[in-house]
Amino acid sequence: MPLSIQEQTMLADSVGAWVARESPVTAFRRVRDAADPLGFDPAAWRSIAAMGWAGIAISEDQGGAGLGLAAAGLIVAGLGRALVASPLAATIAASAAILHGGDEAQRRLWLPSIAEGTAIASIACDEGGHHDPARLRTKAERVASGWRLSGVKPFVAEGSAATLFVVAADTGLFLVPADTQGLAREPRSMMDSRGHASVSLDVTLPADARLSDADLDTVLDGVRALAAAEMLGLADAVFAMTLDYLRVRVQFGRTIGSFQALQHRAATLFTRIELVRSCVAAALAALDARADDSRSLVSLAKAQAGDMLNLVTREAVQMHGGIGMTDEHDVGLYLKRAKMLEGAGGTSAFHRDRYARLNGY
Amino acid sequence: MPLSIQEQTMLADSVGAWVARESPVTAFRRVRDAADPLGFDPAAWRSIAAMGWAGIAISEDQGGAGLGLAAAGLIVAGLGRALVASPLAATIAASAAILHGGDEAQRRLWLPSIAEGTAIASIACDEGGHHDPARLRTKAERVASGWRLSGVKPFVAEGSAATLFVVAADTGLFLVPADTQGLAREPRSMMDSRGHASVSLDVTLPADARLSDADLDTVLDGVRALAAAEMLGLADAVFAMTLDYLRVRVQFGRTIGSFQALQHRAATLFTRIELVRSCVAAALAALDARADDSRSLVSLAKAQAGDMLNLVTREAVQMHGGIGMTDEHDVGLYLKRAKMLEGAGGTSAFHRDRYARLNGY
Amino acid sequence: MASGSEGFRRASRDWLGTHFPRALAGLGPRYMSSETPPEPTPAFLAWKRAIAEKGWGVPTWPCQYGGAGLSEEEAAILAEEMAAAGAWTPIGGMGVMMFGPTLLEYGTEQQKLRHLPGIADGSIRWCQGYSEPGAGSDLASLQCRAEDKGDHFLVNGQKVWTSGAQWSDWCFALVRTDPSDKRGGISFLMIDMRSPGVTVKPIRMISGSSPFCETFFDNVEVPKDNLLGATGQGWTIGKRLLQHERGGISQMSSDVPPLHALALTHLAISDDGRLADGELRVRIARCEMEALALALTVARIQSESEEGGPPQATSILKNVGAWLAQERAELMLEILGTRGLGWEGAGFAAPELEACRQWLFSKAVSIYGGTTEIQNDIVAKRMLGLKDA
Amino acid sequence: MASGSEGFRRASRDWLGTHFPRALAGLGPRYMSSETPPEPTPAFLAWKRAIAEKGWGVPTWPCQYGGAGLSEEEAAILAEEMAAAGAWTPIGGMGVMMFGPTLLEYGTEQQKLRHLPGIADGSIRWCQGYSEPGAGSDLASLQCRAEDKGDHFLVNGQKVWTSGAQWSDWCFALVRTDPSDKRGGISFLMIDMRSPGVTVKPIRMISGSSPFCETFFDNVEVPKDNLLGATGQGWTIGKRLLQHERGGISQMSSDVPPLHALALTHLAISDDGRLADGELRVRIARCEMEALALALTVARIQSESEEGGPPQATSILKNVGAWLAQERAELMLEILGTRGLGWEGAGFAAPELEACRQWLFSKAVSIYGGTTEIQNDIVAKRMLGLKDA
Repeated sequence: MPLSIQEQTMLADSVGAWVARESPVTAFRRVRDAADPLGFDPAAWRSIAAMGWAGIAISEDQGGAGLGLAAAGLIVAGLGRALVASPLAATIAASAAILHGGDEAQRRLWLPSIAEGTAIASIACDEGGHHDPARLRTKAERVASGWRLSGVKPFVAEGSAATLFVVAADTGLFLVPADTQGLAREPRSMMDSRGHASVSLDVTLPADARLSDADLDTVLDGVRALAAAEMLGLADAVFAMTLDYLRVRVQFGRTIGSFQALQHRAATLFTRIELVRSCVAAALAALDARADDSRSLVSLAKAQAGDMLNLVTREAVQMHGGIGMTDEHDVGLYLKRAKMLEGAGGTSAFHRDRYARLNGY
Repeated sequence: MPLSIQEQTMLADSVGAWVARESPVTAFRRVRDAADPLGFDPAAWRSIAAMGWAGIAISEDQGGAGLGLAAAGLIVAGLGRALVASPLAATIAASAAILHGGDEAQRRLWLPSIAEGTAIASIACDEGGHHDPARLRTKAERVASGWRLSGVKPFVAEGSAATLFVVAADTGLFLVPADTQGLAREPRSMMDSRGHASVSLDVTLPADARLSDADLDTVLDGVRALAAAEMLGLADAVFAMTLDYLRVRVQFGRTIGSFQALQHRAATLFTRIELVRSCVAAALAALDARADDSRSLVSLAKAQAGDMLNLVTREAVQMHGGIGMTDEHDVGLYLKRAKMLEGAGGTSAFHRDRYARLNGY
Repeated sequence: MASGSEGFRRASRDWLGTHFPRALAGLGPRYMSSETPPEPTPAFLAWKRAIAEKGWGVPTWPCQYGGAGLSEEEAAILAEEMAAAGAWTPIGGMGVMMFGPTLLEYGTEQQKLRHLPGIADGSIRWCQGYSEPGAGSDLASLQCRAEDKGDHFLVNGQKVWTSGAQWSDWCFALVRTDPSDKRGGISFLMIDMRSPGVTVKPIRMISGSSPFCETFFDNVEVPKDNLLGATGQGWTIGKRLLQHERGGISQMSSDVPPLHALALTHLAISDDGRLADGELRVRIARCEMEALALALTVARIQSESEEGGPPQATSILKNVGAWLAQERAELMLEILGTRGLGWEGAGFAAPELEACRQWLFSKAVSIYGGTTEIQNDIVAKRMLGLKDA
Repeated sequence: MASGSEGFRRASRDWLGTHFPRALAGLGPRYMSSETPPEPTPAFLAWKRAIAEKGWGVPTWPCQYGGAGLSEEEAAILAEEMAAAGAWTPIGGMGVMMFGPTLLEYGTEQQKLRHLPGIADGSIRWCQGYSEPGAGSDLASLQCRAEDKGDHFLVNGQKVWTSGAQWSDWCFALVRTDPSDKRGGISFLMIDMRSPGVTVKPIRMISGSSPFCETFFDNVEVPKDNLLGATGQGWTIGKRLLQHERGGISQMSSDVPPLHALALTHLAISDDGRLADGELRVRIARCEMEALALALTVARIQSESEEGGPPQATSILKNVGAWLAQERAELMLEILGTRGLGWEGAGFAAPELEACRQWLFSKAVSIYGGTTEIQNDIVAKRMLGLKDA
């Protein structure tokens, strides 16, 4: 049941209103300056959950809204516009993984508590510095009581806050509660000041911990498409901020937005953003519809979003000039989060390569 | 003995004066419209040879000027500025191959007649549509009387006019006079209206036809570096023509060169051209000096020249607008020759790949 | 999907199965966007007659004007079925893409009944009289005069880049009816190309063909009936027409075979099945991904404007479409290498020669229909609200 | 090469062998262009003293000002020998790169003797007082006032982006001595930062460090001796100084290890020895080739200006240098992946944290020293002769 354009607009508007009221960029600055390893404000997260957004993609029978990833993308983009620090994107992607690959018991065990915001979940996949799901070294072996998992995931998003990890190992995906004995985590301070952690695993899990029907690539495509949605939100905000500056900053006796070279570059940024808007919507809709071309479309969205946001944030800093290089100005905060998202779930180069392979060349 | 900057300027000036007097672009148009498979005006070629340019890179003891490829590059660039149709670049590259890889007898047999312009020479290497010297299918086999060569070179530059071919086969380079029995050629009408031909070989050659000391890559580097020099000449002319147009064409009540977006793009073109000027000079000097890094420098020059000229010619057409798309305007003639040179001796992609390999990655 | 539309899908498929000649499958680009189209065959002519009678060359136009009166949804189904069958419409050109939609919007009933059917059945060709030697990007400074002589206008002046003027029956032209008012002094005329005083001179292009002309008007009498809209409304109508042109350009490259298929047949392949040339592979992927992104954006903008969203994004789509057409032509030559640089005669296959001409012609795509620079100006000023000093 | 220069080469090598501490080999970038330089070690301080005594921090400056009076050829040999030994000069900064050469050109003998030796031995640090909040790219609209009070100027106003002002002893500043003449009313002052009325406020940058400050002048008295050139000559002198800055930026990245070496240690390699990521490999090649092209161009332009050729190409070199610095920083992060996104603390190696900070700081290179846009304006107008409307 895709949302109609009117419904999409209504949802986006309600997200915008919430952000303006509850969590503008100043809120992110407070979280950052507090330097709590959690990486977000628990009160904001409770408010997000109360809006029903944690369960947006969870089926109605498990306490969710059943609106799928397309609706989730609108929310994640809307929060991205103001750099809202929250574990929402990670949790939604994990919920989609359980919905997609879990059995009835697993769904019942986790999805209702995710939907009400009491469980925070995150997918732990990458191991080295690069996204390379085809070569995971985390081992999962059958043992008498179930499974034995060992490995290290050095940069897990929301790793400090998560109560549940969906762990990608060499032989499949596993549900690992954060309080499992043998799971250790240590916060990692990263450029975007969000709640990353290194998670090491040397754990024994029950036999039913495995997401038996999960396909790793499909699970990761949720992460990727939501990252692209957040990137779109960042781009919208940075571009609006830059246009505002172009309209008011005066040099040589005129607004700098009256210089044609900057006008044409602004037109290019607008073009790139509008193309990504279509790609993100198509990718999320394809995932919801389990369409044949969903992989191609997700790689399209992530690659285009990466190139676009790299350009938009760099041009934003350049057009702001020196002021854009200061910590006091918001544009640098977007630049940092953008770089983090550029690599999340694979860089643009990774996804161009994947797109070409999917299309046979 | 590299030329001093003053000597370089004098040589370039004398080439410029000759071109203005003997062979401006109108002369190329006459050659083109005559559609003679030869692809150049024999009178112009006699005049070029009389200037001593055919022997510019040939040692003085063989009747040349002994000034090396660096000086040759200045001449080739100067002729390129006015699209002078002549077999000069091909002949110089072939003369450098004989000088580099030939024995005393081979040099004596060919170089004096090349220097005086009575022999026209060309290197025949490529076979398919792509420059791929590592996988040549032209076969050279030892036979009792010497060598047996067989193969097809479908697009040989100056193939209709050449009296001597330097043929690259799987086991080396061979001197093949155009009147050798079993050599057949057929003109090919190509985009740049120059004298290309398909050359098929089923010939028997004497034992001394092989350039025993020649290294194919070194021989091809001469072709490549001279192509880059010609490309630089084309770029200089096209850019000058475009600047002139920007200064005089009026739209919206002002010269289009007063629009900042075009000004900045013109600045970029200027920058790209100046970088290539340095790369071409360095590559030719390194070949003359047989320097260790000559291969890297030649690939640098050819790759940068290719990207630069592609950009410069496209921007030139764009900035000229509709008039630049007409056959009547010269810019299209440069666009066509530029595309031909882009692939000659390997595209920019070929040379970036080669540069990376030479540098171990 | 409603069952009515399934019925329409089946009916379309059946009709195409009966009427579309198999021999023409996939030849759309060769016939319709080639620099050197083939001579019309009997099969081609029969197909053109059949589709014209059905009104499917302009499926959404009302039936009384030669269309089929289809809804957007039905037209989309028809397009899908035609694509699936390799079918394509032989009815195209400026009349269908640009002038027809404008006439539908601004014409009187009498004008529509007179001019649309000939466009719809492909029997009447139209050319565009906009640019002049001194008025290219700065179109509003056009000088071609139309004096009001009571029952007719007397037209004097010169147009340039009148595409296909040498084969056209009619010309839609912007003319100056008031020298004292730059934009408000422009009117939109329909001019019969057989009128006394019209002279056409083809312009040879760098690609060797002459798809454009210079057109001279020397005391040409144009009846008042042939004024579209009101006197002085030409600038508004003319700009609206350009939006149709830009929309058309952004969708141009959708019905061509993918580059990677060509690359796989022409180039070396690694052991793992990838194109061995890593740089070219990335460029092809970029180009194909950009094409898909553009197609998705065209679809999104169309659906948003149907639901009342922002409609005026044609400028950005035109620029992306132009980039794509040019990059695609560049990549064709990269893939073919020297084989794609042949001009004519022996030694080259027809598609190789065609690639070369297309590469040359593609350089015009960022110039005609308003240059890339003009589109960027429009976006910056109208959509982004950046003002000049 | 003359035998004299061979002698100089040997002598340089010997001297470096004796005085350059092996432990510092290759650490130049860490000490001199890092966002988080290490604390000076005893070896570092000894090396700085030794090279200062020799005058080789500024080898071509005359001996009486603390240089070594070397010819350009000798300085080139010295640079080669230093590179071969992994040696580098610990004497740098704005005094050496920008202000010193300007002072050599415009200063009185007394001014040179007073200020150059402290720059040459690295004991006196200078900062730049150019930009103001309302005068960035449009530098000539600066407002910081210097009133002529007979034996001194009274300076009032604010500067911004004064780099290292919090650690600097002196500031070279552009000030307004005549409000009625935009460019002709600007003068060039040397201001002692310990003067009463100078206040410095560091600006925190996105990279977390504070290499720049806001500097406030409140009734600061500057003796007339500290005017460089004549009153009103500041714009000319100030622009000349910027050329030195731009020249410096274009040569910045020459002493850093090649990207491909880093890539080979961090990334997957194919069976044929190439980097497996074909797209990244091409970007690295492009970046390294562009760096070589820039180095060749710097050398060519230098040799041409020595022989009387065109000297004013610093603007294009500055832009290429800025692109390179930024692309290199981007590629460092591509190579390191998530490991290059760490901010501080456990889990990251020092070079990884450094790469992240450098990436952020690199975004300033196309802004300071005149933005890329300003350089393009200069090229278009002064070198290409394109005029404004």
